[in-house]
Amino acid sequence: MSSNHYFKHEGPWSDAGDPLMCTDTGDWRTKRPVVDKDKCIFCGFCAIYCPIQVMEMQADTHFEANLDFCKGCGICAKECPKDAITMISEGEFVS
Amino acid sequence: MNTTTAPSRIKVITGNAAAAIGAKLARPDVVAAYPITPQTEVIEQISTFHASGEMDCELITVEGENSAMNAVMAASLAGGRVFTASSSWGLVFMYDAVLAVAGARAPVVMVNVNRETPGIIAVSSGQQDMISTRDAGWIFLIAEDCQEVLDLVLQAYRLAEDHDIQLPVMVHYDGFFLSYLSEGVDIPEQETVDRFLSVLDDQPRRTALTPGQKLGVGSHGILGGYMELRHKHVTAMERSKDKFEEIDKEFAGIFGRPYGGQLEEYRTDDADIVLVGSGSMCGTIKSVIDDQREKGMRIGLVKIRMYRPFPHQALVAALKGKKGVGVVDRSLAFGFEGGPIYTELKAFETRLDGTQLISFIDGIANTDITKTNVEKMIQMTRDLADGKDVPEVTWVSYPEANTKGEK
Amino acid sequence: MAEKKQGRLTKVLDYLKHDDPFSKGVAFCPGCGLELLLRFIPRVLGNDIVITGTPSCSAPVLLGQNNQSWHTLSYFGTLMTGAAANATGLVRYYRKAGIDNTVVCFNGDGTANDIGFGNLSGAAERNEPFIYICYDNEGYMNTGIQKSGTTPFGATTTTTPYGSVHKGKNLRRMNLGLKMAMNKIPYTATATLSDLEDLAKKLLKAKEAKERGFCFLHVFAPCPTGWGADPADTIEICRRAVKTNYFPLWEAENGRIRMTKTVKKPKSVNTYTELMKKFHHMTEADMKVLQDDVEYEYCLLGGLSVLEAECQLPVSVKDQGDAS
Amino acid sequence: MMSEVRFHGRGGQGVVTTSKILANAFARTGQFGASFPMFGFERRGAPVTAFGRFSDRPVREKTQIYNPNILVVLDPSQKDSSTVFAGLLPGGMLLLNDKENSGDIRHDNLRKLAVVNASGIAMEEIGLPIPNTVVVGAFAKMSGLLDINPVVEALADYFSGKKLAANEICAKRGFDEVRIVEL
Repeated sequence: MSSNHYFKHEGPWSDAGDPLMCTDTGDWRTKRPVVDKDKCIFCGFCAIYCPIQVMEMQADTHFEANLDFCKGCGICAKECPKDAITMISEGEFVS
Repeated sequence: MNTTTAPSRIKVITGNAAAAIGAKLARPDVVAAYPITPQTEVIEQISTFHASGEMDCELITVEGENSAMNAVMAASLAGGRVFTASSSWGLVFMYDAVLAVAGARAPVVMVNVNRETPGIIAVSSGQQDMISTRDAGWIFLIAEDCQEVLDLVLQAYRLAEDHDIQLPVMVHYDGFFLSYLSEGVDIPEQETVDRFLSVLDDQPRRTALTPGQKLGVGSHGILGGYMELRHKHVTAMERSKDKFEEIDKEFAGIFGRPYGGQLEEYRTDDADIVLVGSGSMCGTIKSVIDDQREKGMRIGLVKIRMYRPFPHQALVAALKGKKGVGVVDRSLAFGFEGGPIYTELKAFETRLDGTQLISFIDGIANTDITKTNVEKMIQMTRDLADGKDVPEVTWVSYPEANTKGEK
Repeated sequence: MAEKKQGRLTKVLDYLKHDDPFSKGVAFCPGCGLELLLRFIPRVLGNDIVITGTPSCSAPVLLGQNNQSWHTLSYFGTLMTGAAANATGLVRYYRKAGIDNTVVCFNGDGTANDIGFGNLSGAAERNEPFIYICYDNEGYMNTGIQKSGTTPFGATTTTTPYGSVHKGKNLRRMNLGLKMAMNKIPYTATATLSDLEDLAKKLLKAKEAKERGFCFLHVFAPCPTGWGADPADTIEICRRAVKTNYFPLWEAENGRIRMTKTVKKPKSVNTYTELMKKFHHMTEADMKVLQDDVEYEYCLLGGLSVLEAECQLPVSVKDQGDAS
Repeated sequence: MMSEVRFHGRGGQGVVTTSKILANAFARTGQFGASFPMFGFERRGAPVTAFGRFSDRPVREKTQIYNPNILVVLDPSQKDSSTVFAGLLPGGMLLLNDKENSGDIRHDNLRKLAVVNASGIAMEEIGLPIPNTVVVGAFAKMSGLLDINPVVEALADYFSGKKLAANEICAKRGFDEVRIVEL
């Protein structure tokens, strides 16, 4: 008898009942965005243009990248109208 | 001459019309229609029913067969009952979707009007299109006459949508010889068909793609997941053999027409030689058998009604102990000398206790399988059984092929 | 410490009413235009949309793997050859069964303009009630950057490489958006990722218009990996595409074209091409051909948007009434 | 003797080409090589695995490599990951592309460790942090299976003109500058 180990249905159905799959994309980047809170005018451009939508609001003062998933593309830094975000090489952060 | 059934139910119609009426009676939600000779009348009739309101379905006049199959696949996976029809080049043009339907276990019902394919342009009858797609993972049924076309369409829905099966079903019948042949057909009452199909409503509902239900279909099968799905598919195909027998008995009880399930055995009980055939040729074979029987020839016919899954258990049971068997193929198996069904049956030869098999190729490209052709096949099968030297493969209507052969 | 100027939050965030249904860790390259678009759509249209996708860059994210999924949307994994026909099957059944739905047929330019154009054209001709969104990254990127029908003149790909004899694609691109607008379908529009408010409005207009039939969105979505661009430039590339009229922003309701962004002083196309290596081998003469193409398509668009008002062709005066 | 080599890196680092160049080099010496990538989609930045079988006899196996005797890690961030060392045979070797020559990697089955600043050398010679042509030079030295000449000659099948010249220097520098630590 065939099992239901991999699929719970007769056909190739996937249901999102189980927790979603998630890749450790944070491990892909070679540089990360660092936000200068003083320069940030809280306009949210970085948040809307982030392809992964992981520039997260911090209270309502500024935004910060969720480093678990940020791939270090640099769009936020490029789009920030106040140059409040700079991309720093991951090498600087190696403990 | 008194009439046996209520006169209003018998109508003289073509095979194509019978397919369209069968589809109408099954009340599909979505029908995809694209024309191709010799299938065109099927979708013309459905379009007429739709225009007159006789058929309350979504009719999609698609731009090509590939889209026909893709449209009904999606509608089926969304939970709907669907129908489409095609033939030869159209069937192979939609082949990627045909495979996807089987992989997704979408219970699509389709009619394929057999026509020569592939490779040489031929607008003529032959089962090569069926052979070219026989391993798609669909259930294949084959009709002999216009009545059986209609009946098989109805049986196809009970088989396809059965909760234990959930597999697409293709009903094949010979283009030209059947699609254009008109004969009396008993058109069942809608209520009777509804009753026959209502059994499905009492079964659990199949998984369906529904907005907002956090459920998706068409996923990647990865390693064990892929193998699991394929194993479920293979076992469902095997289950469909017995299921088809049950449906045939139930159908006979309701509509009064028993067909015999996977096979129809015609006068085989006391026969020591048998022809194996499928489709419209079987009508001619049966009439020649009756003639030969009067001359003392103990000859019978095994008619294949379910071609996929291959009914080998039933074939072995029917042919065991016969001295000689002639398999009539209306198609070719490239890479083998003999015909496709002959070659597949050969795989079970050792289970037949010494029965000898020979292959006849006839009826391709609209060639007529005449009574004399059938008589010749019977005589050669007789000679085979009597130990005479008979070629393994004979192209009955193309003597040039039988270089070693006589005449 | 200087008083921080409290900037106003961008209006775009007001359109993002719904959660992002996608897992945050998914397989798109850094700076991928498609990733932003794919997350943006359900955040604007809601998580009850049914989305279909083909084997493509979006497949490893849109389609599940065994029973597991990367997102919570109802989806249908289709073949490239059948995308719009599958979507047709869905909406036709939902209509028959009275199930309220928004079906988004989400495909790349290869499916939309090449292998799947047949069923796209059929769905438009039959006015099927769903939204077809083409993310145009101008090539077959998942298979490793091959040329497609929308790859622009001159661009290098792995099937139009730079060689001593042949140098990049020597054919014009197809203008997919214009082709679809010609059918007087309820709604057609172009959009891109630099103008997210415009994109959001057009998504909502499409959702409303789909009740009346077929809607087509042609969205310009750069692929940094495939175009030889810096991932950080993805949005700037979109901005310059609009500013050079390489990818003008317009919409068409029932075939009537209206510019949604008029560029007063369009820049020459090389301010766009300079951001991408795929153009860098192009000679003066090549760039002239590309510039002519851009201007030809833009003038065509301009003409179409005023056609009826200033039509010089003789029209039968008797039935001058509204043609639609 | 057959070497089964597993290469670990990231999309955009030329991991698969590394294995291809080595197979090419072995073929030039009358030996045999087969190289192939782990199948799946590639994304720039995402981990990539490739395989190579190099031998003095024809290579006929067509499976992936589960018990490598040589590991080549082009992406330093993966140097401590368990998946990299999975199935490493006793007496195994590891070639690591890393900036500082830390050489502090230990594994029960690891007998020989080689470190080379391939990305750094590549930046200097070809202006891109693509380490693969430096790595193939270093591999020849560390493994002792190849002289540098067939490796340099193999590059002509993949590069031409100025690029070829620059990559040839990369291979030679890899060969010369790799630091080998017997453990």
